[in-house]
This record gives sequence, C-alpha cells and structure tokens, in this order.
Amino acid sequence: MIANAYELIVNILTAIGIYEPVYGFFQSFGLEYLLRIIIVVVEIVVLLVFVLLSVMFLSWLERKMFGWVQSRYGPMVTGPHGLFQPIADGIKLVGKEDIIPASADRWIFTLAPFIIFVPALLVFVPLPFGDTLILSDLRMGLIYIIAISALSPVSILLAGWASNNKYSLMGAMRAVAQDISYTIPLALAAIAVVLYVGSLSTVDIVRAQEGTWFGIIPRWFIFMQPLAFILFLIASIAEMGRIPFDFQESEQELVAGFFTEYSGMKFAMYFLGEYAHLFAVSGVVVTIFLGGWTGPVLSPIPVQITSLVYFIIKTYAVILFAMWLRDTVPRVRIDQLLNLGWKIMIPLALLNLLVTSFLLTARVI
Amino acid sequence: METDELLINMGPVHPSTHGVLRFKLIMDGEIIRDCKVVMGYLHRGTEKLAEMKTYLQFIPYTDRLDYIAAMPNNYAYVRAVEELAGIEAPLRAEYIRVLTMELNRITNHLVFMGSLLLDLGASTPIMYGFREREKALQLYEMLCGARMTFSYMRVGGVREDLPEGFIPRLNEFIKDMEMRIVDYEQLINDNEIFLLRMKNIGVISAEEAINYGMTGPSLRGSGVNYDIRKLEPYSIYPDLDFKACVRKECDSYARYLVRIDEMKESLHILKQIADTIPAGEIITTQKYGIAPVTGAPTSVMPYFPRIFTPPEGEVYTRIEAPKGELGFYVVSDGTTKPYRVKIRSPSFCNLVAIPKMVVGLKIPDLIAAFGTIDVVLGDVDR
Amino acid sequence: MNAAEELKQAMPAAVVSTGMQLNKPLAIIQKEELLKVAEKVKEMGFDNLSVITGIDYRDRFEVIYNFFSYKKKENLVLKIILDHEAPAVDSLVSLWKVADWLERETYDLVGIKFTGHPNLTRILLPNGWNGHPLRKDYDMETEQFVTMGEDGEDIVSTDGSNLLRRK
Amino acid sequence: MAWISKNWAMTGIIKGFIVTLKHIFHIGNRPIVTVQYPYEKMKLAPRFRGRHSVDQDACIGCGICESNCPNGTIRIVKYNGRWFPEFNLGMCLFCGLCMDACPMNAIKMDGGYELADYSRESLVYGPDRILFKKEVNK
Repeated sequence: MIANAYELIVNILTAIGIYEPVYGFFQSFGLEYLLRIIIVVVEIVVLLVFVLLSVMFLSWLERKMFGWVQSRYGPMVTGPHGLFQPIADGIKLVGKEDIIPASADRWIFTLAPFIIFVPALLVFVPLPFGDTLILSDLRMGLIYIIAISALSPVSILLAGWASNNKYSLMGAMRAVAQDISYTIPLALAAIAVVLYVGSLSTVDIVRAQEGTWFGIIPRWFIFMQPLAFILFLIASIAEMGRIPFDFQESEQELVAGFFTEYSGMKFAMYFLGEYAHLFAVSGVVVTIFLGGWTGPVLSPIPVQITSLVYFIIKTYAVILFAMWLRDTVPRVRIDQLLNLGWKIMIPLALLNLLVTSFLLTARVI
Repeated sequence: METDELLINMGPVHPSTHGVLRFKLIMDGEIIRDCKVVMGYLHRGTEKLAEMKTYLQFIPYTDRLDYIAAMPNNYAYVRAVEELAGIEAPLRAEYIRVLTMELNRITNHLVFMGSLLLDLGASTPIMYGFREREKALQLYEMLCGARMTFSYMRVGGVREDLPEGFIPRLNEFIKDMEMRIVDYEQLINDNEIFLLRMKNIGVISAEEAINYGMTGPSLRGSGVNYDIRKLEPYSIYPDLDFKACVRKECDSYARYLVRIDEMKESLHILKQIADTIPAGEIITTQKYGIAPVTGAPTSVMPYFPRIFTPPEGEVYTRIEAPKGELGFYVVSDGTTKPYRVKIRSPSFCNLVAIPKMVVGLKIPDLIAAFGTIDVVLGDVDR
Repeated sequence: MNAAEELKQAMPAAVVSTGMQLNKPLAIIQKEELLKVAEKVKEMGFDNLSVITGIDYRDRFEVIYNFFSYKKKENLVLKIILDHEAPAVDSLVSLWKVADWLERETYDLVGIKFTGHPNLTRILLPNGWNGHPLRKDYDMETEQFVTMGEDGEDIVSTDGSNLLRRK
Repeated sequence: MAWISKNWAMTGIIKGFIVTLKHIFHIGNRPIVTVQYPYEKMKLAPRFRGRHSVDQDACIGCGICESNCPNGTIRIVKYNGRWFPEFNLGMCLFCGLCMDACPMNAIKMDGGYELADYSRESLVYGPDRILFKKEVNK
C-alpha cells in the first residue's frame, strides 16, 4: 500500500530498476539518508514549481476573468493571449526600487512578506493532489491546515505595524479581527465532516467520499453537509481575503491596507502569497467537500494521473467561483462582516455540528 | 483601557476621493468622530480667468469645471450671457442643446454609478458604465469633435449642426441603453451586499438637506420634489414630457436610485427630441443681423461675432446640471470682457453636508455617502 | 406684489430700495440689518440660499444673496453695499448651513469679512496666501508657491528658487 | 439580523451572477467592446479636434487666431519669408476657437491625438510641422 509521494517515487524507481543500484551506491558510502533527502528535496522542488506556475497562471486567469466579465479582452499582448503577462509583471516588480520607509521597522518590514509566503506553502504539505500524490499524510492534517492558515494574520499584523502607516495599521487590525472570527466557523464546519469520517487525515477524508449513491450521485460531503459546505466556503473566502471580504487591503478605503508601503520584490511576495493561498484554500475545500481526487477510474491510465486531473479540475472550479464572485459583488463593511461571522455563522456551524453528532450517535447516517 | 484618537488624512491622493479632495478625519478606531473637508488642490482661478477673457473665450474654460458633464456648464454660462444680452437661440439650437445636455446627464450618471460601485469594491459596473459612456462620447465626437471638453455652445446657438447620421446613431444608443439599464439594475440594485452598504447610510432629512444647500439628485433623494427643469423651466423643457425623480428614503440608496431613474427619464427625453427635432437655424441672427456664412469651405463653422459686448447689467441663471443646481452670476460692465463671473457649482455646495452625514459612521460609510453625493473636484475647486 | 416689495413693507427701515434683476425681485438692504432681514426672508419661506456672490467695484463691495423658495417657487435677490476699506457683514451660518462654505469662499477670494462666522478661514487657497484674487487690485505679477510643511500644513512663499522645477 | 432572515436566499447576488455570466459567454448582444489600442485604432469622427494643421496657401498670417485664442497658445512667427501661426500644444485647450475665427478657413484640427512628448519645447509646433499644402484636383 503506497501512502505518499515519497513511497510512490521509490516504487517507480524500483519498477524501472534503478532504485536498488542507486541505493547500493549510497549505501557503500554509508549515506542512505542522503538519498532520502534528495528524494524529498525533489518532491519539494516539484511542488514549489507547481505552486509557482499555478500562481502565475492564476494571476493571468484572474485578469482574463475580469476581462471576460467586463466586456474586455484582458491581457493580450505578452505571449499568446497574454499568457506570459505574469512573467513580465514579475520582471517588472523585481526591477522596481525596493523602498523602505524611513520610520519603518526595517527588520520586521523585510521579514513580514516572507512570513506570509511560508504558511501559504506549508498548507500544501498534507494536501492530497491525487491518489498517493501527497507530501505527507499527516494524521492531524486538517487541524494542521487550519492552524497554518491562521498564521497569515501574524504576517499581516507585522507588516501593518512595521510600515508605521495609519492605513497599514488599520488594515492589519482588520485582518486580525476578521481572521479570528472566521477561523472558528471554518474549523467548526470542518469538524462536522471529521465527526463523520472519524479521522483528521486528509487522505481518510477523501477516501470516505469514494463511491456513489444510487450509482449517480457521488458520495461527496457537499451533499451530506450542504450547510457546512456553505459556511466553509464563505469562511475560506474570508480567510483568503478576497472581495467581498478583502478588508486587509480594501483598496478604496485603506489605499492598499497592510501593504501600502511595500514595493518591488516584497510586493511581489504578497502577490504570490495571495494566489498561493487562494489555490491552497480551494484545494482544501475540494478535499473536504468535493471529493478530493475521487472520480471515475479510467483503467488503462494510472490512477495517479486521473486523480490529479480530477483534483485540479475541481480546484479550478472553486477558484473560478471565487473569481466570479469577486467580479460580481461589492465589499461588505468590516462590522457587518464580523456580525455575519459571530452572530450567524458560528451559531449555524454549532447547530450543524449538533445535528450531525446527534444523527451520528443515533446511527442514522 | 486608555485609548487615543487617530487623525487620518484621507487624501489628497486617495483612491476614492474622486480626485484631490482631502478629508481630515478624527478617528476613534474605525468610527469617525470628526470630519473636516480640505479642498483647493485643483483650484485654477476660473473666476479670475473669466475677467480676463472675452465672453466667447471663456466658454472653453467652463468645460473644465465639471469635466464629467461639460455640456451643462457650457449651457449655463451661455444662457447667463444670453439673458444678459437679451438674445434668444433658435428653436433647433435649443433642441440640440437639450439633446446634448440630457445625453451628458446619462454619461454623468453612468460615471457616478461606476465610480460609486468601484468605491464599494465592485469593479465590474464601472466597466459597464464606461462601455456605454464610450458610445455617448462617440456621439459627441461626431457632433462637436471633442469627447469631454466640448466648448460646443455659443452665445445665441450652438457651434455646429447635427452631422449626417447622428439621429439614427442616437436612436441606436437609446435602444442599447435601455437594455443595459436593465442589466445594471439586475447586477446592482438588489445585491444584498450593496443594500447593506447603502441603506440607512448618510441619512439627511429634507429640511437639513435644504439647509445644507444640497441640490439636484442628492436633494431629490431626500424627498424634496425639486427640479429646476420643472420649477423654472428653461429652454424647451416645458414642451417635453418627463418627471422629476424623487425618493423619500433620504439615504445613500435613495440617492443612487434617483440617478438610475434619471437616466431612464433622460432616455425618454432623448427619444422625444430625436422624433421631434425641427429644422432651422442653429445660431441666432436676431441681434447682429448677420446670417451664418453658408457654403464656406468648411460649412460647419457658423459665423459669430468675435467681439461681443452685452449691455451693462448682472444676472444669475441656474440650470439643473446632472449634479445639481449650476448657476452663473455674470456681471457685465459693457465691455468685451465680463466684469465678474461667479460660479455656483453643485459639487461644492453638495459637499457641505458630508461632515454632517458621516460623523459617527465608519470610513467605508464615508466613502459610500461621498460617492452618492457625486462630486467632481474640478467643479468643487474651480 | 413680489417678494422684495413684501420685504420692504415688513421692514421698511432695513430695505433701501427694491427693483428687479431681470426677472428676479431684488432688494438692496442695509448691511447692519442683514441678519434680521435674513430671518424674515427665511420666515417668508425662502429656504434655499442658492449662492453668495461678492463683487469688487473698486469704490465699493457688493454682496449678493440669491434665495429660492421651494414652497412658493419664487426667487429673491438681496444685495448689500459695503464700503471698500474694511468690508464686513454679518454671517448667515446660523440660518443656513450652506452659508458656511459660501461665506468662506467669498472671504477667501474677495476678502469680505463675515462677522460671527465660526471658522472664517481660507477654503480654496492655502492659508497664508497673500491677497484676495478676485479683487480688482490683486497683484498678479508676484508668483506665490505652496509647499507642504512638516506637519502637513501648507506654507506659502514668494520665493520659488528652492522648488524642484524643470526650467 | 432580521435582515438576514429576510434575504437568506441572496437572490440579488444570484441575479448579479447571471448578468456577469451572460457577459462571460457573450449571451445576447454583450460582446467584447475594447480594442487593442496601439495595434488597432478606432476611427475618428471627421470633426475630431486634434492637432492643428495650417493650409500654407490659404493662411495670410493675419493673427486673428492669435487674438482669439483664450490661452495664448498661438504665436505668429516668420517662416520662409511669410507669417504663420505657431502652436504651443502644451497650453492648447483644443477648443477650436482659432479654427472658427480664421477668416480664410486655413486652420484645421485633424492632426491626430498622439501628442505626448518628452520635453515642453517639442510641444511647440512651429510652421515646419503644421503646414500642409492642399491638393488641387485638376
């Protein structure tokens, strides 16, 4: 039984017959662990490249989507249909002057953009991209994801405080208030699923969604827990900080919120972090509620490939929905958002949890 | 716990102050405790400039007051001078004037709608608004050669006659616009988030609104049935069928709805004009006894006197500009240049009420209320 | 009988003369009585103060108030004549809030003082500007430069040599 | 919170979704309207007021345009032994008063709109850049 990507690589190498000689080669120096490190590093590099490419593609897609909605073309000039626009942007941002305000706290100001990018990447660790395509199937994967994504306000608070700008500070305060009030319904909605599955492991959650009812309806938790899905989706959009809940930036109110003072490469880091977070959170939504990688098995093709394709299709569906939402609605006000979080979403999530646990205890489902 | 008040300078360079306006806000956390408006960053001394230009030369400067809707500025000034000199424009010229002004009302409200929604965070409506505005601007380009700063009106008439194919394109625009307004209403009007942001925000009662000098759609949103086109009809408005759009809710949402309704009314007016526009002269010959030069190499240029001296006197005329009551107080001393021109700009006077509206609310509410006042800084600072 | 004559009947001492300004009734009034007249005008139903205009006639200043009544749909023009040396007149802020900014603007550009105004400072021009531009004797030769000081307030100077200006 | 119990279905937002969806798929006369500007230009109206050009045969250098210009844009300069206007487009309002005032109809304003430049001096369009010769159809 293959559990994660590491074992998958080892299996593939064994199958084509090079694992044993290479292992023997390293063993002759007494450096077996070096081979393991190399394999893990390769995994991480593949993941990083994948995430960065996705981020670039997402920023292109976002603009294209804006264009389509607004009777425009969107980027068209750089490459076919402007596909290389993110690269051009990246080059432009790297070439920009890196400004640190005179009264800013230089060390924290420089540190903050990196702190936001790291959690966005760490979320990918227990995220199953496909059958066995997972870096590490943590036993408390779901809690890990929620905990890590709750780290991003730390960076925002640091950035807002270090910038020594009133708008940045207000943006940071808003981000923290928003995150506190939305992590709770997020976790509560997810726990309803965990109760049913009986495990925090993301792989177990996906496996529990395999199969269908009556041969047609897939056994995804969206059908079993629709309320939890809606709550989770709203909370995760709020977590991502996108319109209608983008208070950390809220361009028209706080100029650019916490990254008002940032420029050049550091600005690019926030940009990357934002889209990496978008991809990660959408992946989590897919994993928990939309069946993860599950889908019809097409036998001649390896299950790893089909499952990866299914996962990416579902993830992009969620991302496109988030973009579509962003194109359609205005922003709510910060106190209205907090009202929604505390007064509606948390009670509803608790109610959902209560009903679920009641039904589970009574063995109805 | 000890707290401190925070002073925030919102502007002069800020995404949602529609230009270079500055709000000095005393904040208690997110709540506005005091709001002072600082302006003048775009002050160009238009009134002083007027004293140094001839009556004709000042017309291009009026374009730059409210550059989103420049045609009513042209008209208000020209009408003041006409009243001063006792000139009447021919009927066709008046029809063309009202046509252009109502078209400008639509473009102004499209920009209003777009920028308001952009301020609230929705970036799509402004693109839709500008898409339709572009069509209107092409009509203007066809008519007078400029897209925003027209300088189209002349004392006693208009500069050029309608070009060939203008009315069919106008009809096309009207038809297109009617469909688009339905889109806007579906996209925006019932949007729950939009309602949350607009309802009961920036409330100002009818009495207060009058006392604070608000005019135009902002006042009609407070339930005052007031429209200069109805009360003191000028030009051909008495012959046209339209109604003043009034809402009673007194909040930002009412002010927004009034403008959407006004767009429909303006379309209605445009339709009537497109059907009934009479033939005839486009610039008066009554005063000077000089016929327009016809058959000149470029026959689009009617003759007008280069030196024009109205009799001594002073006059205050006002019209219903898209943003409110636009008045010109023109004093003539019998020379070729006006002695004094005072511009009563609607944006300036509507802005007086902003501190009253927003104290106790939050920054997002300030932006919503300010957006529904519909201010152009060229008009505020002059 | 138009509104100006009505006003004259009610307050004969305050109204100097009545007439018509094109189609609008005009009343020239004593400057000392302005506040009382304005109260009376407001009682008469003129609830909208449309505009305040200040005019420099070299030998005198004139301040012109345009009123409109939403109820009666009538116009009324009040005119006050001030001497040229120290033009000052009562403020109408207590009656119309819009007078606040209109008076500040008139003060700023024409230089007429409104006594009793709560915050009579410049509004369109920065604080410290020399002269009132809409006066006929305004010095247009001297260039004035505005910079921002340390505390964010405007600083006006006639010396532009240290400004970053591309020649 | 009474509000949310009334609007829990969010029908307004769903209506908005439908409108944006129609635009994405261009349903019902909602096409893409923008043009790829530097590569593709929109047609200007015949009356468009852009950069000036002066008919070198018609212009008599009378200076009426100079005195009519509200902004002091025009200066009459000597060029090839004759007097012609010179336009400082950095100051021009593009109001068209010079065109209207010209007694010989020599001034046209059809010279386009891409007038951005690197220095103020290069915005002064002397007769060498604005004169044109009317083609006579024989």
